[in-house]
Order: sequence, then structure tokens, then C-alpha cells
Amino acid sequence: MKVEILLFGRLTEIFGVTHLLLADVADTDAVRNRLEEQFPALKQVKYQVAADQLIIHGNKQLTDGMTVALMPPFSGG
Amino acid sequence: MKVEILLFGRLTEIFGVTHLLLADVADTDAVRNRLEEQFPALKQVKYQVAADQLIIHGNKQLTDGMTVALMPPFSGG
Amino acid sequence: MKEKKLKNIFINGAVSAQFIAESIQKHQHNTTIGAHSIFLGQVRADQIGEEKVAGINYTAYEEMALNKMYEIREAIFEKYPVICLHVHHSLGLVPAGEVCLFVFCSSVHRKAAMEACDELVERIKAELPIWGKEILTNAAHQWKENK
Amino acid sequence: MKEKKLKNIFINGAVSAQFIAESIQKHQHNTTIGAHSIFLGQVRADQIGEEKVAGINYTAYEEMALNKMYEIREAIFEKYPVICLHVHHSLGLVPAGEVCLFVFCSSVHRKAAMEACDELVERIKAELPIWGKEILTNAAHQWKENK
Repeated sequence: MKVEILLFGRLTEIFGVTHLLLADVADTDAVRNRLEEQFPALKQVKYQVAADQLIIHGNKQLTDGMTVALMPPFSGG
Repeated sequence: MKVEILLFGRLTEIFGVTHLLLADVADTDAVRNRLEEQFPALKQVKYQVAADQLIIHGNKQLTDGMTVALMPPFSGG
Repeated sequence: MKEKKLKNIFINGAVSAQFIAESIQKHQHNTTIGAHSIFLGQVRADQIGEEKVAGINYTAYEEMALNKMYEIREAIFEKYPVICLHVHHSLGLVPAGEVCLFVFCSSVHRKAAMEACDELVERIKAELPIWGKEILTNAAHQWKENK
Repeated sequence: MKEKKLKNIFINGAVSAQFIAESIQKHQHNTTIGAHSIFLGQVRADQIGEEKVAGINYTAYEEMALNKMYEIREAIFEKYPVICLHVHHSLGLVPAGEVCLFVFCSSVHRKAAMEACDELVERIKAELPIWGKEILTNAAHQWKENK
């Protein structure tokens, strides 16, 4: 099972990329944990998580092919 | 003693002119009475009175050379 | 004593889109501005019985309107942290579909520009001695009245 | 089932005064419109320590932003009697002094256009996944955050 991770704003600087693929992550909490382990700087950043463009407030189960976005505070307009 | 009378909006149609001169009117009430006598249609129209550009709510004494404007409801914008 | 400098707000006929664009362009030199709030009044082709409004012919007590506008501007500048305020109103005939009022407020943050623009438009409609004569498609006319 | 037709709100670089003028011009065919309320966001040359903001580079989660914008538009159309709503937001670099957001609301009477414009701007800033990177005069940068 694979999910695509999209990164935005200052997160693209922490990760050095705008997207990556993660295998075997059952839910959005698992995504956060895996990424915070690999990129400890992520822990210092405020961000929201969206799964298939829906903002997740708790935890959400993932299925193959879903897209998870990590989004720092918006600053459009 | 003379005062200049300015007419606006629909009042220009009732009077057929945009301004006229009145002699011997002591105050704004006298102006109203004189004009309503000469132009009875004026009685049917809602209007405000300004003396030297200041809107008068009661009655106001006039002196030589003052300008009295008769203004129907505004409709700018 | 501060000199009272009256600004002319009246223009002959409709306010063109080009005139609005030039006003916007001029404000791009001021890089403290973060927000512009613009209001445009446009003449509607309202249905009046069998006829339609073809245009509005505007007249004003110009001298009083400019003095009143000065007073309103001062009050708005005092009440809101705005950087600039501009008002343009048509005199003469404005055909249906064209702009007769252009109000332009700028500020650092959006709230001030929006609130100032709102209040300016309300006060312009209520307090400026301007009259609109609606010219109908059969050349009859009727006098407009702001509510 | 009603088809969900997404409108692209993004344009590359700044919104020009000419573009705004053309939008206004296009609405003069619709003679039921009596009021336009326009909001423009302009990039400020804010002082940041020794440096100034030279421009903002915008990026977005475009697909999500367009879906979200669709939802916001539908909600505003339901809430206010507006005739049309248009939103344009920059992507890429917008130099200080230029326009990055153009919101345009039209209605029969002024209240609806003004309230809809206000609410649209609030929701755009709070809900659209767009990020602005402030580029400073020494080429350093910092990430903007809406309050």
C-alpha cells in the first residue's frame, strides 16, 4: 500500500522536495510519526493534514493511492 | 433685502427655472409661504430647505444676499 | 488655521473602466497600501411599466455637495486608519450599464478600507445634494429617490 | 445531478489594472446590476529588520484550492442575492506595490455586493491552501502567515 505525500510552504524547505511516496502507513497518525522521525524539524512546525483534500482533525485510516497533504498556516490574499 | 432661491430636481419642473430672486422675505418660513402661494404644486412635494448650504430644520432668519436652496430627496450614487 | 481644500468629485458623463484602471495604477507607487476597497454604482435598466430606464441624468447643488463631501472625508479619515479616499460622481447623462459612482479606499489592512468604503457610500447617498432623473425608453422621465 | 464546474482562480504573477478594467467593462452588458464591490490585495513593502519586502512568491495546493473555492462560491451565492462573483489570485512572484488578489462581486443593490465581498475575502484568506513567501531586499525570505 502506498500513499502520496504533498508538502507545502516552509515544509518544502524542511523536506527538500514537494512530494514523496510512503509505503505501509495505515493512517494519518502513522504518516505524521514516520515523517517526524525522519525529519525531526517537522515537530517544530505548525501544520494541518488533509487526506484527499479533506482536512483531518483526528486520525484517519488510509487506503492505497490516497494523497496526504501537510499544510502550514495559509497566507493567501 | 434680496435672497437668491435655488431649485433642484423635480422643483425645477414646477418652477420652470433653476433660480429666482425674492425681495422682502424675513426668514425661511416666509420663503416657503411666498413660494407655495405662487406655485401651489410645491405643497405636494417633499423638500428640505438649506440657507447658505446649511440645512434648516426649523425656521431661520435671513439677511440680504443669502442663498436659500429648496431640495427634494437626494438620489445620488 | 488649516486650509480647506475642496476636491472636485464631479465628472461629466459615465466613469469609464479606463479611468478606474488609471486610479488603481496610480496607487501602486504607495507600497504601504495592502488593501483597496472599491465601490461602483452602475445605472440599472429597471423596468418601469411598459418602459425601461435608458439612462439617468444627474444634476447637483455642486458647491454644497463639495463642501459636504469635504466634511464627510474628514470624518472618515478621523474614524478609520485609511491611507487614501477618492470619490467620483457623474453629472449629466449616464446610460444604463455604465458607472455613475466610483468610491476608492486604501489602507494597510483590509478592515479599515472596507469599513470606510461602506460608510462613505452610505453617506454619499444620504447626504450629497445630487438628483437623478431616470430617462425612460419612450423619453418620459421620473425622479429617483434614495431610500 | 448538477455538474460541478471548477473555475480557475489562479493567474501567473500580478493582477494588472488592465485586467481589472476589462472585468469591469464586461459587466456593463448586464443592466440588472446596480452595484459592484471590489477588493484588491496589494503586496506591501513591509520593513523587516534592516530589509524590506521586495515581493511575495505565491504557491498553492491548486486542486484543493479550486475545490474549496467552488464550495465557498456556492455558499455565498446561497447566502446573498448576488448576480456574479469573481476571484483571481496570483501564483508566482508579485513585486511590492502590485495586486495579488482581485475579488469582484455584483448585485442589484449595494448591500449584497458589499457583504458578499467582505465574506469572500475573509474565507479566501482563512480557507484557501495558498502560501506566500516574502522575498526580502537582501534575497533572504520568510513565510507569511495569515492571522
